[in-house]
Parts: sequence; C-alpha cells; structure tokens
Amino acid sequence: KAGGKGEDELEIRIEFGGGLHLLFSQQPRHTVHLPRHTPSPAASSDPSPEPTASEAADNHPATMRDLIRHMKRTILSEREEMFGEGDGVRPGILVLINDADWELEGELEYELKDRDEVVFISTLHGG
Amino acid sequence: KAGGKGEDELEIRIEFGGGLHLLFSQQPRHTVHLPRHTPSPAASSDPSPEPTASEAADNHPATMRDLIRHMKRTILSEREEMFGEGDGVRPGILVLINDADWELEGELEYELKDRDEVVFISTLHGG
Amino acid sequence: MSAQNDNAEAGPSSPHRPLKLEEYERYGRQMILPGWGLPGQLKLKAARIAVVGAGGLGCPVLQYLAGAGVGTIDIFDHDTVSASNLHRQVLHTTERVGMNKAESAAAAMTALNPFITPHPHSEPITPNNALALLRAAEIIVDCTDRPLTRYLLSDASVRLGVPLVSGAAISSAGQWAVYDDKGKRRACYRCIWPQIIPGSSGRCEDVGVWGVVTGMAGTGMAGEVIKLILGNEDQQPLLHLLHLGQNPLIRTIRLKPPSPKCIACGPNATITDDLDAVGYEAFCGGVEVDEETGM
Amino acid sequence: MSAQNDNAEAGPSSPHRPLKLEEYERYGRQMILPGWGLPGQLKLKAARIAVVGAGGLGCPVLQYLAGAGVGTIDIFDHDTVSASNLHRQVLHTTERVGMNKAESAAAAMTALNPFITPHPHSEPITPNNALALLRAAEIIVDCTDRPLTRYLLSDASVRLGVPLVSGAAISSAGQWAVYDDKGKRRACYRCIWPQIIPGSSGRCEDVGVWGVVTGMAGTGMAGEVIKLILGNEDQQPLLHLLHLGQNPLIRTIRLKPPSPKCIACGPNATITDDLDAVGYEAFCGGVEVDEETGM
Ligand SMILES: [Zn+2]
Ligand SMILES: [Zn+2]
Repeated sequence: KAGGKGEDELEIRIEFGGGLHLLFSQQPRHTVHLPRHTPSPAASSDPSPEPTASEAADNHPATMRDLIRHMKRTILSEREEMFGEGDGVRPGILVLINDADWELEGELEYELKDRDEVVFISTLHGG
Repeated sequence: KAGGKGEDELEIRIEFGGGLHLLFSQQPRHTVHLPRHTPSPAASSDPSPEPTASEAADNHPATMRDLIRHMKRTILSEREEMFGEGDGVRPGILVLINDADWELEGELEYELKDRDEVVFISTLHGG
Repeated sequence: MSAQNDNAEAGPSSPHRPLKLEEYERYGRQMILPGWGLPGQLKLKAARIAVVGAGGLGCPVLQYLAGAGVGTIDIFDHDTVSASNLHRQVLHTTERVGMNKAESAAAAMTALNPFITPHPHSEPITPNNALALLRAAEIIVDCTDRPLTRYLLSDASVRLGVPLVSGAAISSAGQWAVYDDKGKRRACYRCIWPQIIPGSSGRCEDVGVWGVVTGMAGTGMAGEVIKLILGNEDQQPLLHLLHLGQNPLIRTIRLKPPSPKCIACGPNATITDDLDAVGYEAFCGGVEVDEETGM
Repeated sequence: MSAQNDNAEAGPSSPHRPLKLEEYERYGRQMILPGWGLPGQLKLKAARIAVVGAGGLGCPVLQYLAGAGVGTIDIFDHDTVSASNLHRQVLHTTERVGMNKAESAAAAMTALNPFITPHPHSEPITPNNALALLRAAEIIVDCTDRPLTRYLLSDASVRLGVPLVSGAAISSAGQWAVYDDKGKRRACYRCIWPQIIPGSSGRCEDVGVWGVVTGMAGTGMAGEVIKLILGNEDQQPLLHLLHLGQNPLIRTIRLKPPSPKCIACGPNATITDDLDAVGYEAFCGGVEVDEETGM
C-alpha cells in the first residue's frame, strides 16, 4: 500500500520528534524507498554516488549510512548542518532503530531490513 | 537472531494479554516460524494438513487462518475451546495485527508478512 | 473575597470579556497551546461532563478535568472513602474516610479550582435511572470497576448519543479508549467487547492494583475528554493498553469501526431506552469460570 | 488519636509486627500484588527518596509515592504556588497560592497518608550544595524544568552512586527514564544527552504544556521509583517518549549502555565531587539558537 516499492527496494519508515521535523518539510513522518544494495565506496570514486539496485560483487547491503545520505539528498529541506555531522547526525540527536538506541544496533553500519522504523529525536527540558 | 528461520518461512511474533498466556505454556510472548505458503484446502483432503514450503500452484500465501491453526497445533498447551472457536478465536478475545484490530486487516483471510506482530487480548474490568 | 463572589459580581462571560482576568491567568499556560486558545478554553468552561466513579481512575480524571477548567462536572459514586483505597485514590484524604466519595472529590476539586462547578451524586446509577441521571452530560466517563456498570454506561451513551470515555485497571494492566460518538464513526463498547470472558472480571479488591496504573490510565482518560471537548480528538479510534513492567509500556491499537451486528448500536439493535429490559445481571453473571485457568 | 500518635506509642517496625494494623489495611490492595507483599511494603517504608521540583511532574510523583507508603520523601522546591500553574500542579490548592511549593506538597501528602514523612526544603539546589542536600537519598527524582538543574542532578546522582529518575514535559510531549544505577548497568543522563540542542530548552512558561502530559509522565516516574525500591525495575534500561495525539501515544525505547566517553560516568570522567567546577551556566547557556528553525 505504500506504492511504488520495487522488489529491489527496502521500505523504511522515518519519524522525527522534538522539533527535528522542521528540517524535513515540517513532516513528522516519512516513508522512503531505498535500494537494497548500494555501490561500496571503493567501487565508486564519485563523492555523491547514485545508488543502483544491481547486485554486483562490490555492492553492499544498504546501511544506516546509506539511509542518512539518502535522507540528506531527498527529504532534508533545511540546512544540512542542523541535522548531519559528517556521515552521521549531530550530537544531541537520539537515533532509534525499531525502538532501540542505534548504538545497540551498530550505528552507521547497521544493515537495514525491509519495514524498519527509524526515529530521530532531541531531548526535552520542561516540567 | 531468532534462529532456525528458513528462506521459505515467515517469522511471526505473538503476544498474549489479559490472562490468555495461561493457555500457552504461561508464556506471554512467542516467536513462531510459519511456511510462507500452505496447501489450499481443495488441494488436500487431510483435515489437519501438514503445510509444506513448496510453491505449488494450488498453494496459497499463509494467512491468519493458517497461523491460528499452527498455534493450536504447536503452542496451545491447554484446552482448545478456551481459545479457539471454529477456524477463529472465541468471541471476547481481541485480535491485533501490527497494533490494529484484525477486522481492519481482513481477519482470517489476512496474508501474513514477515515480522508481523499478532496480539491476543481480553478486556479488563477493574478500576 | 472568594473567587465565587467575584464571579457573582462580574457576571459570567460577557461578550467583551468572556473569561475573568483570574481565569486568563490560571489557564494561560494551556491556552497558548496549539488548538486551544480562548475558544478552546470557553468550550471547556461551557462543557458539562459526567464522571462515574471517584476511585482509582476517577481521581486523576477529576483532578485534571478540574485543573483544566471543565465548567460543570457531575460526579457519581455511592461508595465512601476508605483508607484501604487511598494508595491509589489520591484525591481523597485520611480525614475524609467515611465521607461519600463523590462529595470528597468535589471538595478537593473546588480547593484546586474554584472556577468550576462539581455536582456530587451519591445515588447509584442503575438501568432504571441511568438515562435520566446522565442526560445532561455531553461526555460520559466510565471510571467504574464492574462489568455490569460498564455495559450499562455504554448502552446509555449510545441511547443519549454522546461519546463514552471508558477505562479499566487491574493488577499491573490498564486500558482506555473513546467509544461511540455522535457521527457513529466510533464503535461502542459492546462492538469491541461483545461478550465477557469469564475470569476477566477480577476486581481490585481481590487481585490488587498498582496506584500508578490507575493513575496513568485515568490521566490518559482525562486527556481524551479534554481533546473531545476541544474538538481535536484522535482521527482514528484508538485503544490504549498499558502494562507496567512490559516493553512497550503502552500499546496503541487502531480499533475497528462500529459492528453491524452490535445489539446496542447496530442497524438491528435490540437495546432500547428501556435499559431495565437488557438484563445486565444475567449477561454479566451467567459466565462460568474455569477453575484451572481462571478464565 | 492521630496516626502519628499511635505510631509513637507502638514504636516503628517491631520484629513481630513490622507494620501497624492500619498500615496493613491501607496498603493491602498493593501488598497482594506479585513481587510486593510484606517485604516490599517494608522496603517502601524504609526508603528515603529525594524529589526535586513540586510542579507539573512533581505533583503526581509525590502523590503516588505518598499513597504507596514511601517512608521518607525529601521535597525540594524554592518556588511558590501560583494560580497560573494549578492547571497541571494538582497537588496544590488555590488557598495555598503564595506558599512554598515544597511546603504545600508536604501538607497534601500528609493529608493523604499520615504514615509517611515528607521533608520540604525551600532552598534551591546549586552545584555548591547538591551533594550535601541529596546525600541521604537512595533515589533522586528530577521533576525540574531547566537544563542546568537536569545536568546537575545527573552529575550528583553519579557522584552519590544512586539511580536518577528523570522526566520532562513540554507542550504535548513528555519523556522519562531511569538513568545511572549502582552497578553501572545504566547510562547516565549525560551518556544519552551529551549535548544540548539549542531551542530544545523551551520552558513551560513560554510554550505551554498540557496538564495531562505532565500527569502521565509524572505518574510513570512514580512507577519507576516504586519498581526500583521493590527491586523489580525493568531489566533493560528504557526511555519512554510520550506524545499526546500521536499513535503510538507512548514509545518505549531501549537505551544504550553507559558511554565510555561520558565526562560524568566514563573511565576518563572529568567531573568530580567539585560540581562547582563543572560550569553548568556555560554548558547550558553557550548555545546559539537558530532563528529560523528554533533549534
Ligand atoms: Zn456497538
Ligand atoms: Zn554517563
């Protein structure tokens, strides 16, 4: 029902909390389709490679690193430095994969599975 | 990490609330592996067919009906009439597929997907 | 110079000053919230709500509805304050042990917010008087602990055409939902729970209950009431299942639409305004409990 | 013949009658719960807890801890009761507007349960006095509303080696978790939130807050405190994220273990008992807010 997902794609649900959605077209929820496999850096010298769905030997299964790169390229509507830092995200943003802190799952190296849910939040201070 | 799941199997997470776990070895949570395809009734006159993973033309994708049949055969430890009624469950038990009432999803005909979560609960009355 | 006196002098809600200055000050922190504002606060002030049960669920419900400024709150409870319930019935006090619970709750609500009007009722709600007693309410809130009353309040809400916010808690588990609304977009309690499963009707007296479980469920129910009055209730009908010590702590469930087979709200409903004819005792009592499983 | 007098006569917890008859009656409905019983109730009675902040989060925390029978509760709040906070600070009353909030909360707690001892403190907790004021507590509960105090209480809990139950609420969102325990199985607040994101430090005074959101978060925090005292806390460190009006209402998150890089609890920690040297003002104030996104 999410429409347009190919056999070689993963469907990933993304949610933002604590004001972060302001950076993503003010939408707290997004569904993105990501190729299951991505060319490994060694196989491509292009600094911003367009991933393909081919399963060549030097491709790797899509990881959180690929998702964040994909998000910056496709759904980030405001300035990147408010969200990202290097390959990852800015310190102070909590990243959750299927309701677990992503450090429990391997952070950037986590291999995404179809229907994974990824949440980005910042803390609250009121009381 | 759930161990032992084959390519032709679905991993389904099951949870019981409101006392129903007493019928299932007192375990509130179970993970079952179910063949992706099951022989259709027309293709088998055996009243309690053992499903196979083959994808013959007269097989159908596994549904909630197959899951409940599988549960009764494999994890139900107490008397069946306390849980099931016909192909389905006893009235008064709420069945949830991925946190939605199963009537929204097609009830017995719902085609299961890998990593679906199915919850069975009964109501509470205290206050 | 009590607030009520001021109120009498200034007169209520004149068109150019619909709230008194003290009310602006009191409610300012919620009026600046999105979807609230002066129109929202005036809706709350004009609202009349019936809360049945001033126990473990009713206490937080009444506390937060009073705090938010829900104008008129009918409180129904025929029971008296008991020390054995104070661990979870936190609106009452040790000094008021023996007082009617509706009266005790009303005293606490007035002390918190003198700008609202609680109406305590000590008579039990029965199939005979339910429609008459609840007719003035625009929302019915079920904070009781017996299946009989749950089905009675649901049927009354269907007959009166008002939403029902119904919650329950026992041991470490709780649940609540909004049932049944004017537009019939939501299922009624009977649509979802057409039959009682024997053994599920344990009472807090027998099984015990965590005070914080009634607290979270009751506070959640107060939130549903306020959202209904403000007109920003959840678009999908949701049921919340709470289980202390489990992950997730609360499961939010999408409910099905009204059942066409429902005997209370369906096209062939058999329940009419004659609630005395429903036979609640037989419906709730005619279940045999399996000794082994307690179900 | 008040309960305190009885208490003085009978003497506390003699070996053959560790609770008074009135306490058995009062706590019976929770003592029959699994994992509670007489040993659990005695643990609660013997416990000494510090709750910092008697506002929107503190009120339900204090109410349910008092109801459950937590023996000694230090309440810290240097603020006074204000009518503009009563929509969510439901333990106070209109009559007590102007009274110190810790004093007001203590009065309400004693009225609910005369068998517990609240100790109100009106002096602010500062980097200078935090360790001295909190040394007696076996759990610290953070119900404050400023980032500075949040990091201070976290650092104090690390230095004192006691768990921190920390919660927050603003607008329609809330969150709470247990941080930092004796066995160092849990991350501290700094491990999870090493840096403040500018703009996330909005205060309820500016943005507003739903009373039921502070209510649900505070009630959840009281549940964490009671589970910690009983010794049946969650086996995995969990963070609860509440968002009124969203599905799910509450998200339960598995937290990571302590961070080896943490400046408070890591192997190369730079924060010592000299909390005055930490520089909280600079840490919390030195963030520039982006005007466009408010972050
Ligand atoms: Zn119905
Ligand atoms: Zn740390």
